[in-house]
Amino acid sequence: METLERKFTLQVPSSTENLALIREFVSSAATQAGFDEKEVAKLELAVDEACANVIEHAYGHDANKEVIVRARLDNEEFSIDIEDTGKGFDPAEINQEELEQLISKRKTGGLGMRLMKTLMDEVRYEIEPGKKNALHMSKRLKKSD
Amino acid sequence: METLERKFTLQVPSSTENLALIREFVSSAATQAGFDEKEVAKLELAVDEACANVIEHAYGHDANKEVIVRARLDNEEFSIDIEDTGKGFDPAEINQEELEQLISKRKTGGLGMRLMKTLMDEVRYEIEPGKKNALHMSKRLKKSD
Amino acid sequence: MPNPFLVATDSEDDFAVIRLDGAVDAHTAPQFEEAVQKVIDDGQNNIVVDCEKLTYISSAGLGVFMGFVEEVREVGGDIKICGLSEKVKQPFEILGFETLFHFCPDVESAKEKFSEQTDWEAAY
Amino acid sequence: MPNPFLVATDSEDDFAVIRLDGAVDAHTAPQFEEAVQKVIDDGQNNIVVDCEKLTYISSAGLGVFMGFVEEVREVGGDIKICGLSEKVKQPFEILGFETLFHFCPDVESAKEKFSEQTDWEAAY
Ligand SMILES: Nc1ncnc2c1ncn2[C@@H]1O[C@H](COP(=O)(O)OP(=O)(O)O)[C@@H](O)[C@H]1O
Ligand SMILES: Nc1ncnc2c1ncn2[C@@H]1O[C@H](COP(=O)(O)OP(=O)(O)O)[C@@H](O)[C@H]1O
Repeated sequence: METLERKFTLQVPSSTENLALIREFVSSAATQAGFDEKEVAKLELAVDEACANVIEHAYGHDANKEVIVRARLDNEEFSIDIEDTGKGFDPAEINQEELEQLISKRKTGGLGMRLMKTLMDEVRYEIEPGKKNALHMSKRLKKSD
Repeated sequence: METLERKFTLQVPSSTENLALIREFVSSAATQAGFDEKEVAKLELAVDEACANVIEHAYGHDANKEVIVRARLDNEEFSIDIEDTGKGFDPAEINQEELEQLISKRKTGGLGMRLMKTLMDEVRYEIEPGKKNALHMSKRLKKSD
Repeated sequence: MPNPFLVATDSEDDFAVIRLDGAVDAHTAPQFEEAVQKVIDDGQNNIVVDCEKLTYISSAGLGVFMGFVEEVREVGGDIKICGLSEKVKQPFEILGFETLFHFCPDVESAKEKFSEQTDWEAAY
Repeated sequence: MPNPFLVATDSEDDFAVIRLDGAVDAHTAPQFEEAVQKVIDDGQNNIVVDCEKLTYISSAGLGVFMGFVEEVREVGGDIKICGLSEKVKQPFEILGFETLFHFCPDVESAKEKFSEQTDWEAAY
Protein backbone atom coordinates (compact mmCIF):
# COMPACT_ATOMS: atom_id res chain seq x y z
CA MET A 1 0.00 0.00 0.00
CA GLU A 2 1.25 3.42 -0.96
CA THR A 3 2.21 5.53 2.03
CA LEU A 4 0.54 8.82 1.78
CA GLU A 5 1.51 11.88 3.74
CA ARG A 6 -0.18 15.22 3.39
CA LYS A 7 0.45 18.41 5.31
CA PHE A 8 -1.81 21.41 5.68
CA THR A 9 -0.91 24.63 7.51
CA LEU A 10 -3.09 27.62 8.34
CA GLN A 11 -1.88 30.80 9.99
CA VAL A 12 -4.41 33.50 10.87
CA PRO A 13 -4.70 36.53 13.18
CA SER A 14 -5.62 35.52 16.72
CA SER A 15 -9.28 36.52 16.58
CA THR A 16 -12.43 34.48 17.10
CA GLU A 17 -13.55 35.81 13.70
CA ASN A 18 -11.17 33.25 12.20
CA LEU A 19 -12.60 30.19 13.94
CA ALA A 20 -14.99 29.59 11.03
CA LEU A 21 -12.05 29.46 8.60
CA ILE A 22 -10.13 27.20 10.97
CA ARG A 23 -13.07 24.80 10.94
CA GLU A 24 -13.23 24.87 7.12
CA PHE A 25 -9.52 24.12 7.06
CA VAL A 26 -9.92 21.10 9.35
CA SER A 27 -12.99 19.95 7.47
CA SER A 28 -11.13 19.97 4.14
CA ALA A 29 -8.11 18.13 5.46
CA ALA A 30 -10.16 15.59 7.43
CA THR A 31 -12.46 14.89 4.49
CA GLN A 32 -9.40 14.17 2.35
CA ALA A 33 -8.18 11.85 5.08
CA GLY A 34 -11.35 9.82 4.59
CA PHE A 35 -13.31 10.59 7.77
CA ASP A 36 -17.09 10.55 7.46
CA GLU A 37 -19.27 13.59 8.12
CA LYS A 38 -19.80 12.88 11.81
CA GLU A 39 -16.10 12.28 12.44
CA VAL A 40 -15.20 15.42 10.51
CA ALA A 41 -17.59 17.38 12.74
CA LYS A 42 -15.79 16.03 15.81
CA LEU A 43 -12.38 17.02 14.49
CA GLU A 44 -13.63 20.51 13.63
CA LEU A 45 -14.98 20.90 17.15
CA ALA A 46 -11.79 19.70 18.87
CA VAL A 47 -9.62 22.09 16.86
CA ASP A 48 -12.09 24.97 17.33
CA GLU A 49 -11.93 24.44 21.11
CA ALA A 50 -8.14 24.35 21.10
CA CYS A 51 -7.84 27.48 18.96
CA ALA A 52 -10.49 29.35 20.94
CA ASN A 53 -8.37 28.66 24.04
CA VAL A 54 -5.28 30.07 22.34
CA ILE A 55 -7.16 33.16 21.17
CA GLU A 56 -8.78 33.79 24.57
CA HIS A 57 -6.44 32.45 27.20
CA ALA A 58 -2.98 32.50 25.59
CA TYR A 59 -3.30 35.76 23.67
CA GLY A 60 -6.16 37.57 25.42
CA HIS A 61 -7.86 38.45 22.11
CA ASP A 62 -4.83 40.34 20.79
CA ALA A 63 -5.36 40.08 17.03
CA ASN A 64 -1.77 41.12 16.40
CA LYS A 65 -0.81 37.64 17.54
CA GLU A 66 -1.18 34.67 15.23
CA VAL A 67 -2.68 31.23 15.54
CA ILE A 68 -0.94 28.46 13.62
CA VAL A 69 -2.71 25.17 12.97
CA ARG A 70 -0.86 22.28 11.34
CA ALA A 71 -2.71 19.22 10.15
CA ARG A 72 -0.97 16.08 8.98
CA LEU A 73 -2.52 12.99 7.56
CA ASP A 74 -1.14 9.63 6.56
CA ASN A 75 -2.63 6.20 6.05
CA GLU A 76 -3.10 5.69 9.76
CA GLU A 77 -3.96 8.90 11.52
CA PHE A 78 -4.88 12.53 11.35
CA SER A 79 -2.91 14.78 13.64
CA ILE A 80 -3.15 18.41 14.59
CA ASP A 81 -0.50 20.64 16.13
CA ILE A 82 -1.31 24.04 17.57
CA GLU A 83 1.39 26.17 19.11
CA ASP A 84 1.18 29.39 21.01
CA THR A 85 3.75 31.65 22.66
CA GLY A 86 1.32 32.96 25.26
CA LYS A 87 1.59 32.85 29.01
CA GLY A 88 1.17 29.10 29.24
CA PHE A 89 -0.62 27.09 31.89
CA ASP A 90 -0.42 23.78 33.67
CA PRO A 91 -2.99 21.43 32.13
CA ALA A 92 -2.68 19.10 35.13
CA GLU A 93 -3.86 21.87 37.41
CA ILE A 94 -7.03 22.53 35.50
CA ASN A 95 -9.81 21.21 37.67
CA GLN A 96 -12.36 19.67 35.36
CA GLU A 97 -15.70 20.08 37.04
CA GLU A 98 -18.80 18.08 36.26
CA LEU A 99 -21.56 19.69 34.20
CA GLU A 100 -23.84 19.65 37.27
CA GLN A 101 -21.33 21.70 39.26
CA LEU A 102 -20.74 24.13 36.43
CA ILE A 103 -24.49 24.68 36.07
CA SER A 104 -25.08 25.23 39.77
CA LYS A 105 -22.20 27.73 39.83
CA ARG A 106 -23.66 29.41 36.72
CA LYS A 107 -20.35 29.00 34.92
CA THR A 108 -20.31 29.64 31.17
CA GLY A 109 -17.00 27.90 30.50
CA GLY A 110 -14.86 24.97 31.48
CA LEU A 111 -15.97 22.39 28.94
CA GLY A 112 -13.43 22.85 26.15
CA MET A 113 -10.66 20.57 27.31
CA ARG A 114 -13.10 17.81 28.26
CA LEU A 115 -14.57 17.97 24.76
CA MET A 116 -11.13 17.79 23.16
CA LYS A 117 -10.18 14.73 25.21
CA THR A 118 -13.41 12.94 24.36
CA LEU A 119 -13.33 13.81 20.67
CA MET A 120 -9.71 12.86 19.96
CA ASP A 121 -7.75 9.67 20.56
CA GLU A 122 -4.76 11.61 21.87
CA VAL A 123 -4.43 15.08 23.43
CA ARG A 124 -1.00 16.08 24.69
CA TYR A 125 0.32 19.44 25.90
CA GLU A 126 3.96 20.41 25.99
CA ILE A 127 4.31 23.63 27.92
CA GLU A 128 7.63 25.46 28.09
CA PRO A 129 6.66 28.62 29.98
CA GLY A 130 7.79 31.79 28.27
CA LYS A 131 8.90 29.87 25.20
CA LYS A 132 6.09 27.97 23.59
CA ASN A 133 3.03 25.97 24.45
CA ALA A 134 2.37 23.11 22.07
CA LEU A 135 -0.76 21.05 21.79
CA HIS A 136 -0.71 17.80 19.86
CA MET A 137 -3.94 15.92 19.10
CA SER A 138 -4.53 12.92 16.90
CA LYS A 139 -7.24 10.58 15.74
CA ARG A 140 -6.74 7.17 14.13
CA LEU A 141 -8.33 6.67 10.76
CA LYS A 142 -9.54 3.13 11.18
CA LYS A 143 -10.18 2.00 14.68
CA SER A 144 -8.60 -1.39 15.34
CA ASP A 145 -11.35 -3.67 16.58
CA MET B 1 -6.46 56.38 11.94
CA GLU B 2 -5.16 53.15 13.35
CA THR B 3 -2.97 51.26 10.93
CA LEU B 4 -4.12 47.74 10.71
CA GLU B 5 -2.10 44.91 9.29
CA ARG B 6 -3.29 41.34 9.15
CA LYS B 7 -1.56 38.33 7.63
CA PHE B 8 -3.06 35.02 6.61
CA THR B 9 -1.12 32.03 5.28
CA LEU B 10 -2.40 28.77 3.85
CA GLN B 11 -0.22 25.86 2.79
CA VAL B 12 -1.86 22.82 1.18
CA PRO B 13 -0.88 19.85 -0.99
CA SER B 14 -0.71 20.79 -4.67
CA SER B 15 -3.99 19.25 -5.74
CA THR B 16 -7.07 20.78 -7.35
CA GLU B 17 -9.04 19.19 -4.50
CA ASN B 18 -7.74 22.06 -2.35
CA LEU B 19 -8.96 24.89 -4.56
CA ALA B 20 -12.26 25.04 -2.63
CA LEU B 21 -10.35 25.56 0.63
CA ILE B 22 -8.11 28.16 -1.01
CA ARG B 23 -11.25 30.08 -2.04
CA GLU B 24 -12.67 29.88 1.50
CA PHE B 25 -9.36 31.19 2.78
CA VAL B 26 -9.42 34.16 0.41
CA SER B 27 -13.08 34.79 1.12
CA SER B 28 -12.47 34.96 4.88
CA ALA B 29 -9.50 37.28 4.60
CA ALA B 30 -11.13 39.53 1.99
CA THR B 31 -14.38 39.78 3.95
CA GLN B 32 -12.37 40.91 6.98
CA ALA B 33 -10.67 43.47 4.76
CA GLY B 34 -14.09 44.98 4.10
CA PHE B 35 -14.73 43.98 0.48
CA ASP B 36 -18.34 43.43 -0.52
CA GLU B 37 -19.68 40.11 -1.78
CA LYS B 38 -19.03 40.83 -5.47
CA GLU B 39 -15.47 42.00 -4.84
CA VAL B 40 -14.81 38.99 -2.62
CA ALA B 41 -15.97 36.74 -5.46
CA LYS B 42 -13.47 38.44 -7.79
CA LEU B 43 -10.60 37.96 -5.38
CA GLU B 44 -11.52 34.29 -4.88
CA LEU B 45 -11.51 33.79 -8.64
CA ALA B 46 -8.16 35.51 -9.22
CA VAL B 47 -6.46 33.43 -6.53
CA ASP B 48 -8.13 30.22 -7.72
CA GLU B 49 -6.81 30.85 -11.25
CA ALA B 50 -3.30 31.54 -9.96
CA CYS B 51 -3.25 28.44 -7.76
CA ALA B 52 -4.76 26.23 -10.46
CA ASN B 53 -1.85 27.33 -12.68
CA VAL B 54 0.66 26.37 -10.01
CA ILE B 55 -1.00 22.99 -9.45
CA GLU B 56 -1.27 22.20 -13.16
CA HIS B 57 1.60 23.96 -14.89
CA ALA B 58 4.26 24.42 -12.22
CA TYR B 59 3.83 21.09 -10.44
CA GLY B 60 2.03 18.92 -12.99
CA HIS B 61 -0.52 17.69 -10.43
CA ASP B 62 2.15 16.27 -8.11
CA ALA B 63 0.35 16.33 -4.75
CA ASN B 64 3.64 15.84 -2.92
CA LYS B 65 4.37 19.47 -3.76
CA GLU B 66 2.78 22.29 -1.79
CA VAL B 67 0.95 25.46 -2.69
CA ILE B 68 1.51 28.42 -0.37
CA VAL B 69 -0.86 31.38 -0.45
CA ARG B 70 -0.14 34.45 1.63
CA ALA B 71 -2.73 37.18 2.04
CA ARG B 72 -1.99 40.50 3.64
CA LEU B 73 -4.40 43.29 4.36
CA ASP B 74 -3.96 46.79 5.67
CA ASN B 75 -6.05 49.94 5.56
CA GLU B 76 -5.32 50.45 1.89
CA GLU B 77 -5.04 47.19 0.04
CA PHE B 78 -5.39 43.47 -0.01
CA SER B 79 -2.43 41.61 -1.44
CA ILE B 80 -1.77 38.02 -2.31
CA ASP B 81 1.56 36.26 -2.80
CA ILE B 82 1.81 32.82 -4.33
CA GLU B 83 5.16 31.18 -4.81
CA ASP B 84 6.12 28.02 -6.60
CA THR B 85 9.40 26.22 -7.21
CA GLY B 86 8.22 24.62 -10.44
CA LYS B 87 9.70 24.85 -13.87
CA GLY B 88 8.83 28.50 -14.35
CA PHE B 89 7.73 30.29 -17.51
CA ASP B 90 8.02 33.63 -19.21
CA PRO B 91 4.75 35.52 -18.70
CA ALA B 92 5.69 37.94 -21.48
CA GLU B 93 5.80 35.08 -23.96
CA ILE B 94 2.30 33.88 -23.18
CA ASN B 95 0.24 34.79 -26.21
CA GLN B 96 -3.14 35.86 -24.92
CA GLU B 97 -5.59 34.99 -27.62
CA GLU B 98 -9.05 36.47 -27.99
CA LEU B 99 -12.06 34.40 -26.94
CA GLU B 100 -13.16 34.16 -30.61
CA GLN B 101 -9.83 32.57 -31.58
CA LEU B 102 -9.87 30.19 -28.64
CA ILE B 103 -13.38 29.06 -29.55
CA SER B 104 -12.61 28.52 -33.22
CA LYS B 105 -9.52 26.51 -32.23
CA ARG B 106 -11.66 24.54 -29.74
CA LYS B 107 -9.27 25.40 -26.93
CA THR B 108 -10.38 24.68 -23.39
CA GLY B 109 -7.80 26.90 -21.70
CA GLY B 110 -5.93 30.15 -21.98
CA LEU B 111 -8.22 32.47 -20.03
CA GLY B 112 -6.75 32.34 -16.53
CA MET B 113 -4.12 35.04 -16.76
CA ARG B 114 -6.51 37.40 -18.54
CA LEU B 115 -9.03 36.93 -15.75
CA MET B 116 -6.40 37.60 -13.08
CA LYS B 117 -5.30 40.82 -14.78
CA THR B 118 -8.86 42.06 -15.13
CA LEU B 119 -9.89 41.13 -11.61
CA MET B 120 -6.92 42.61 -9.73
CA ASP B 121 -5.38 46.09 -9.72
CA GLU B 122 -1.87 44.67 -9.91
CA VAL B 123 -0.49 41.34 -11.17
CA ARG B 124 3.28 40.91 -11.17
CA TYR B 125 5.41 37.83 -11.76
CA GLU B 126 9.00 37.43 -10.60
CA ILE B 127 10.45 34.37 -12.21
CA GLU B 128 13.87 33.06 -11.19
CA PRO B 129 14.10 29.84 -13.19
CA GLY B 130 15.07 26.84 -11.11
CA LYS B 131 14.77 28.85 -7.89
CA LYS B 132 11.32 30.25 -7.39
CA ASN B 133 8.46 31.77 -9.29
CA ALA B 134 6.61 34.43 -7.36
CA LEU B 135 3.28 35.97 -8.21
CA HIS B 136 2.16 39.14 -6.46
CA MET B 137 -1.38 40.46 -6.89
CA SER B 138 -3.14 43.28 -5.12
CA LYS B 139 -6.40 45.14 -4.99
CA ARG B 140 -7.00 48.54 -3.40
CA LEU B 141 -9.69 48.70 -0.78
CA LYS B 142 -11.19 52.05 -1.67
CA LYS B 143 -10.77 53.18 -5.22
CA SER B 144 -9.57 56.77 -5.37
CA ASP B 145 -12.07 58.65 -7.53
CA MET C 1 -18.12 34.09 4.87
CA PRO C 2 -19.66 30.63 4.89
CA ASN C 3 -21.63 30.94 8.12
CA PRO C 4 -23.30 34.22 8.91
CA PHE C 5 -24.89 33.85 12.33
CA LEU C 6 -28.39 35.09 13.11
CA VAL C 7 -30.38 35.03 16.32
CA ALA C 8 -34.05 36.01 16.43
CA THR C 9 -36.37 36.17 19.43
CA ASP C 10 -40.17 35.86 19.33
CA SER C 11 -42.77 36.03 22.06
CA GLU C 12 -45.19 33.19 21.48
CA ASP C 13 -48.05 32.71 23.96
CA ASP C 14 -46.33 32.48 27.31
CA PHE C 15 -42.95 31.58 25.90
CA ALA C 16 -39.89 33.25 24.44
CA VAL C 17 -38.57 31.39 21.42
CA ILE C 18 -34.94 32.10 20.53
CA ARG C 19 -34.06 30.85 17.06
CA LEU C 20 -30.41 30.19 16.23
CA ASP C 21 -29.36 30.21 12.58
CA GLY C 22 -25.79 29.32 11.60
CA ALA C 23 -22.82 28.50 13.81
CA VAL C 24 -22.47 29.33 17.51
CA ASP C 25 -18.78 29.46 18.37
CA ALA C 26 -16.63 31.69 20.59
CA HIS C 27 -17.18 34.47 18.06
CA THR C 28 -20.97 34.38 17.89
CA ALA C 29 -21.84 33.04 21.38
CA PRO C 30 -21.96 36.59 22.83
CA GLN C 31 -24.91 37.38 20.50
CA PHE C 32 -26.74 34.29 21.76
CA GLU C 33 -25.93 35.22 25.36
CA GLU C 34 -27.25 38.73 24.81
CA ALA C 35 -30.51 37.37 23.39
CA VAL C 36 -31.07 35.13 26.44
CA GLN C 37 -30.16 37.93 28.83
CA LYS C 38 -32.65 40.25 27.14
CA VAL C 39 -35.48 37.71 27.38
CA ILE C 40 -34.81 37.23 31.10
CA ASP C 41 -34.53 40.98 31.68
CA ASP C 42 -37.94 41.30 30.05
CA GLY C 43 -39.30 38.94 32.70
CA GLN C 44 -39.73 35.87 30.52
CA ASN C 45 -38.39 32.65 32.06
CA ASN C 46 -40.02 30.03 29.84
CA ILE C 47 -37.45 29.88 27.08
CA VAL C 48 -37.34 27.63 24.04
CA VAL C 49 -34.10 27.63 22.04
CA ASP C 50 -34.91 26.49 18.52
CA CYS C 51 -31.83 24.87 16.97
CA GLU C 52 -33.42 23.75 13.72
CA LYS C 53 -31.12 25.99 11.67
CA LEU C 54 -28.14 25.64 13.97
CA THR C 55 -25.26 24.21 11.94
CA TYR C 56 -22.63 24.03 14.65
CA ILE C 57 -22.09 24.67 18.34
CA SER C 58 -18.90 24.73 20.40
CA SER C 59 -18.46 24.90 24.18
CA ALA C 60 -18.81 28.68 24.04
CA GLY C 61 -22.41 28.15 22.92
CA LEU C 62 -23.08 25.33 25.37
CA GLY C 63 -21.85 27.68 28.09
CA VAL C 64 -24.79 30.01 27.42
CA PHE C 65 -27.25 27.23 28.33
CA MET C 66 -25.20 26.40 31.43
CA GLY C 67 -24.88 29.97 32.61
CA PHE C 68 -28.58 30.86 32.54
CA VAL C 69 -30.55 27.72 33.27
CA GLU C 70 -30.26 27.87 37.08
CA GLU C 71 -31.51 31.43 37.12
CA VAL C 72 -34.72 30.65 35.21
CA ARG C 73 -35.36 27.37 37.02
CA GLU C 74 -35.16 29.16 40.38
CA VAL C 75 -38.23 31.15 39.42
CA GLY C 76 -40.10 28.19 37.94
CA GLY C 77 -39.01 28.63 34.34
CA ASP C 78 -36.75 26.55 32.12
CA ILE C 79 -34.67 26.52 28.96
CA LYS C 80 -35.81 23.77 26.57
CA ILE C 81 -33.73 22.87 23.52
CA CYS C 82 -35.40 21.78 20.29
CA GLY C 83 -34.73 20.93 16.65
CA LEU C 84 -31.15 19.67 16.97
CA SER C 85 -29.79 17.68 14.03
CA GLU C 86 -27.86 14.47 14.74
CA LYS C 87 -24.58 16.14 13.85
CA VAL C 88 -25.05 19.23 15.99
CA LYS C 89 -26.35 17.14 18.90
CA GLN C 90 -22.93 15.47 19.34
CA PRO C 91 -21.32 17.97 21.76
CA PHE C 92 -24.48 18.09 23.91
CA GLU C 93 -24.44 14.31 24.18
CA ILE C 94 -20.74 14.02 24.88
CA LEU C 95 -21.05 16.39 27.82
CA GLY C 96 -24.18 14.82 29.25
CA PHE C 97 -26.64 17.64 28.58
CA GLU C 98 -29.50 15.18 28.02
CA THR C 99 -29.71 14.37 31.73
CA LEU C 100 -29.89 18.04 32.67
CA PHE C 101 -31.92 19.59 29.85
CA HIS C 102 -35.05 18.63 27.93
CA PHE C 103 -34.47 18.04 24.22
CA CYS C 104 -37.58 18.21 22.05
CA PRO C 105 -38.13 17.60 18.35
CA ASP C 106 -39.74 20.99 17.66
CA VAL C 107 -40.96 24.25 19.18
CA GLU C 108 -44.51 22.97 19.80
CA SER C 109 -43.43 19.90 21.74
CA ALA C 110 -40.97 22.03 23.71
CA LYS C 111 -43.79 24.36 24.76
CA GLU C 112 -45.90 21.39 25.87
CA LYS C 113 -43.00 20.09 27.94
CA PHE C 114 -43.28 23.16 30.20
CA SER C 115 -46.47 21.73 31.72
CA GLU C 116 -44.53 18.74 33.07
CA GLN C 117 -43.03 19.16 36.50
CA THR C 118 -39.36 18.24 36.56
CA ASP C 119 -37.30 18.22 39.71
CA TRP C 120 -34.04 19.44 38.19
CA GLU C 121 -32.62 19.98 41.66
CA ALA C 122 -32.55 16.22 42.06
CA ALA C 123 -30.29 16.00 39.04
CA TYR C 124 -27.52 18.12 40.47
CA MET D 1 -16.56 19.92 2.28
CA PRO D 2 -18.48 23.10 1.60
CA ASN D 3 -19.17 22.59 -2.10
CA PRO D 4 -19.97 19.12 -3.31
CA PHE D 5 -20.34 19.33 -7.08
CA LEU D 6 -23.11 17.59 -8.96
CA VAL D 7 -23.91 17.41 -12.66
CA ALA D 8 -27.13 15.88 -13.98
CA THR D 9 -28.24 15.43 -17.57
CA ASP D 10 -31.84 15.15 -18.76
CA SER D 11 -33.32 14.63 -22.20
CA GLU D 12 -36.21 17.06 -22.54
CA ASP D 13 -38.09 17.18 -25.87
CA ASP D 14 -35.41 17.72 -28.44
CA PHE D 15 -32.87 19.09 -26.00
CA ALA D 16 -30.27 17.89 -23.55
CA VAL D 17 -30.36 19.86 -20.32
CA ILE D 18 -27.17 19.70 -18.24
CA ARG D 19 -27.72 20.99 -14.70
CA LEU D 20 -24.71 22.19 -12.71
CA ASP D 21 -24.97 22.23 -8.92
CA GLY D 22 -22.12 23.63 -6.82
CA ALA D 23 -18.75 24.97 -7.93
CA VAL D 24 -17.04 24.31 -11.27
CA ASP D 25 -13.31 24.76 -10.83
CA ALA D 26 -10.22 22.95 -12.13
CA HIS D 27 -11.15 20.06 -9.84
CA THR D 28 -14.74 19.56 -10.97
CA ALA D 29 -14.59 20.83 -14.60
CA PRO D 30 -13.65 17.34 -15.89
CA GLN D 31 -17.04 16.04 -14.67
CA PHE D 32 -18.80 18.84 -16.54
CA GLU D 33 -16.69 18.15 -19.64
CA GLU D 34 -17.57 14.46 -19.48
CA ALA D 35 -21.27 15.26 -19.28
CA VAL D 36 -21.12 17.46 -22.40
CA GLN D 37 -19.04 14.89 -24.26
CA LYS D 38 -21.55 12.18 -23.44
CA VAL D 39 -24.49 14.24 -24.70
CA ILE D 40 -22.69 14.93 -27.98
CA ASP D 41 -21.65 11.27 -28.33
CA ASP D 42 -25.32 10.40 -27.93
CA GLY D 43 -26.06 12.57 -30.97
CA GLN D 44 -27.67 15.49 -29.14
CA ASN D 45 -26.40 18.92 -30.24
CA ASN D 46 -29.07 21.20 -28.77
CA ILE D 47 -27.63 21.67 -25.31
CA VAL D 48 -28.90 23.84 -22.47
CA VAL D 49 -26.58 24.27 -19.50
CA ASP D 50 -28.70 25.19 -16.49
CA CYS D 51 -26.62 27.24 -14.04
CA GLU D 52 -29.35 28.01 -11.53
CA LYS D 53 -27.57 26.10 -8.77
CA LEU D 54 -24.07 26.96 -9.95
CA THR D 55 -22.32 28.78 -7.10
CA TYR D 56 -18.98 29.43 -8.77
CA ILE D 57 -17.13 28.98 -12.04
CA SER D 58 -13.48 29.47 -12.91
CA SER D 59 -11.76 29.48 -16.31
CA ALA D 60 -11.56 25.68 -16.19
CA GLY D 61 -15.35 25.60 -16.37
CA LEU D 62 -15.58 28.36 -18.99
CA GLY D 63 -13.16 26.29 -21.06
CA VAL D 64 -15.74 23.52 -21.37
CA PHE D 65 -18.17 25.91 -23.12
CA MET D 66 -15.34 27.13 -25.38
CA GLY D 67 -14.10 23.69 -26.28
CA PHE D 68 -17.41 22.22 -27.43
CA VAL D 69 -19.49 25.04 -28.87
CA GLU D 70 -17.92 25.04 -32.36
CA GLU D 71 -18.50 21.32 -32.72
CA VAL D 72 -22.23 21.55 -32.02
CA ARG D 73 -22.75 24.73 -34.04
CA GLU D 74 -21.15 23.08 -37.08
CA VAL D 75 -24.01 20.60 -37.14
CA GLY D 76 -26.70 23.19 -36.46
CA GLY D 77 -26.83 22.84 -32.69
CA ASP D 78 -25.80 25.20 -29.92
CA ILE D 79 -24.95 25.46 -26.23
CA LYS D 80 -27.24 27.94 -24.44
CA ILE D 81 -26.48 29.08 -20.91
CA CYS D 82 -29.29 29.81 -18.45
CA GLY D 83 -30.02 30.66 -14.83
CA LEU D 84 -26.78 32.47 -13.95
CA SER D 85 -26.83 34.58 -10.77
CA GLU D 86 -25.30 38.06 -10.91
CA LYS D 87 -22.28 36.90 -8.90
CA VAL D 88 -21.53 33.83 -10.99
CA LYS D 89 -22.07 35.77 -14.23
CA GLN D 90 -19.00 37.95 -13.53
CA PRO D 91 -16.31 35.80 -15.20
CA PHE D 92 -18.51 35.24 -18.28
CA GLU D 93 -18.96 39.00 -18.63
CA ILE D 94 -15.33 39.87 -18.06
CA LEU D 95 -14.25 37.56 -20.87
CA GLY D 96 -16.94 38.66 -23.32
CA PHE D 97 -18.98 35.48 -23.43
CA GLU D 98 -22.21 37.44 -23.92
CA THR D 99 -21.29 38.31 -27.51
CA LEU D 100 -20.57 34.68 -28.38
CA PHE D 101 -23.17 32.77 -26.35
CA HIS D 102 -26.86 33.17 -25.61
CA PHE D 103 -27.68 33.75 -21.95
CA CYS D 104 -31.27 33.04 -20.94
CA PRO D 105 -33.13 33.46 -17.66
CA ASP D 106 -34.33 29.85 -17.47
CA VAL D 107 -34.43 26.48 -19.22
CA GLU D 108 -37.72 27.22 -21.03
CA SER D 109 -36.53 30.46 -22.58
CA ALA D 110 -33.26 28.77 -23.52
CA LYS D 111 -35.17 26.08 -25.42
CA GLU D 112 -37.21 28.70 -27.26
CA LYS D 113 -34.03 30.49 -28.25
CA PHE D 114 -33.06 27.48 -30.41
CA SER D 115 -35.73 28.44 -32.95
CA GLU D 116 -33.93 31.73 -33.65
CA GLN D 117 -31.31 31.64 -36.37
CA THR D 118 -28.03 33.12 -35.20
CA ASP D 119 -25.06 33.55 -37.48
CA TRP D 120 -22.36 32.81 -34.92
CA GLU D 121 -19.78 32.57 -37.72
CA ALA D 122 -20.13 36.32 -38.18
CA ALA D 123 -19.12 36.84 -34.59
CA TYR D 124 -15.73 35.21 -34.93
N1 LIG E 1 -3.60 27.66 25.28
C1 LIG E 1 -3.88 28.01 26.56
N2 LIG E 1 -3.15 28.98 27.17
C2 LIG E 1 -3.41 29.35 28.45
N3 LIG E 1 -4.37 28.80 29.21
C3 LIG E 1 -5.14 27.83 28.68
C4 LIG E 1 -4.94 27.39 27.32
N4 LIG E 1 -5.84 26.41 27.07
C5 LIG E 1 -6.57 26.25 28.20
N5 LIG E 1 -6.14 27.09 29.17
C6 LIG E 1 -6.67 27.16 30.57
O1 LIG E 1 -7.46 26.02 30.82
C7 LIG E 1 -8.77 26.40 31.26
C8 LIG E 1 -9.82 25.38 30.85
O2 LIG E 1 -10.00 25.44 29.44
P1 LIG E 1 -11.33 24.87 28.80
O3 LIG E 1 -11.61 23.53 29.39
O4 LIG E 1 -11.18 24.93 27.33
O5 LIG E 1 -12.50 25.84 29.28
P2 LIG E 1 -12.70 27.39 29.03
O6 LIG E 1 -11.82 27.79 27.90
O7 LIG E 1 -14.14 27.51 28.72
O8 LIG E 1 -12.34 28.06 30.31
C9 LIG E 1 -8.98 27.80 30.72
O9 LIG E 1 -9.91 28.53 31.46
C10 LIG E 1 -7.57 28.37 30.81
O10 LIG E 1 -7.30 28.84 32.10
N1 LIG F 1 2.84 29.09 -12.30
C1 LIG F 1 3.08 28.73 -13.58
N2 LIG F 1 4.11 27.90 -13.88
C2 LIG F 1 4.35 27.54 -15.16
N3 LIG F 1 3.63 27.96 -16.20
C3 LIG F 1 2.59 28.78 -16.00
C4 LIG F 1 2.25 29.20 -14.67
N4 LIG F 1 1.18 30.02 -14.76
C5 LIG F 1 0.86 30.11 -16.07
N5 LIG F 1 1.71 29.37 -16.83
C6 LIG F 1 1.70 29.24 -18.31
O1 LIG F 1 0.87 30.25 -18.84
C7 LIG F 1 -0.13 29.69 -19.70
C8 LIG F 1 -1.40 30.52 -19.68
O2 LIG F 1 -2.04 30.40 -18.42
P1 LIG F 1 -3.58 30.74 -18.29
O3 LIG F 1 -3.84 32.05 -18.97
O4 LIG F 1 -3.92 30.68 -16.85
O5 LIG F 1 -4.34 29.63 -19.12
P2 LIG F 1 -4.38 28.04 -18.90
O6 LIG F 1 -3.89 27.76 -17.51
O7 LIG F 1 -5.81 27.70 -19.09
O8 LIG F 1 -3.49 27.47 -19.97
C9 LIG F 1 -0.30 28.26 -19.22
O9 LIG F 1 -0.80 27.41 -20.20
C10 LIG F 1 1.15 27.92 -18.80
O10 LIG F 1 1.89 27.51 -19.91
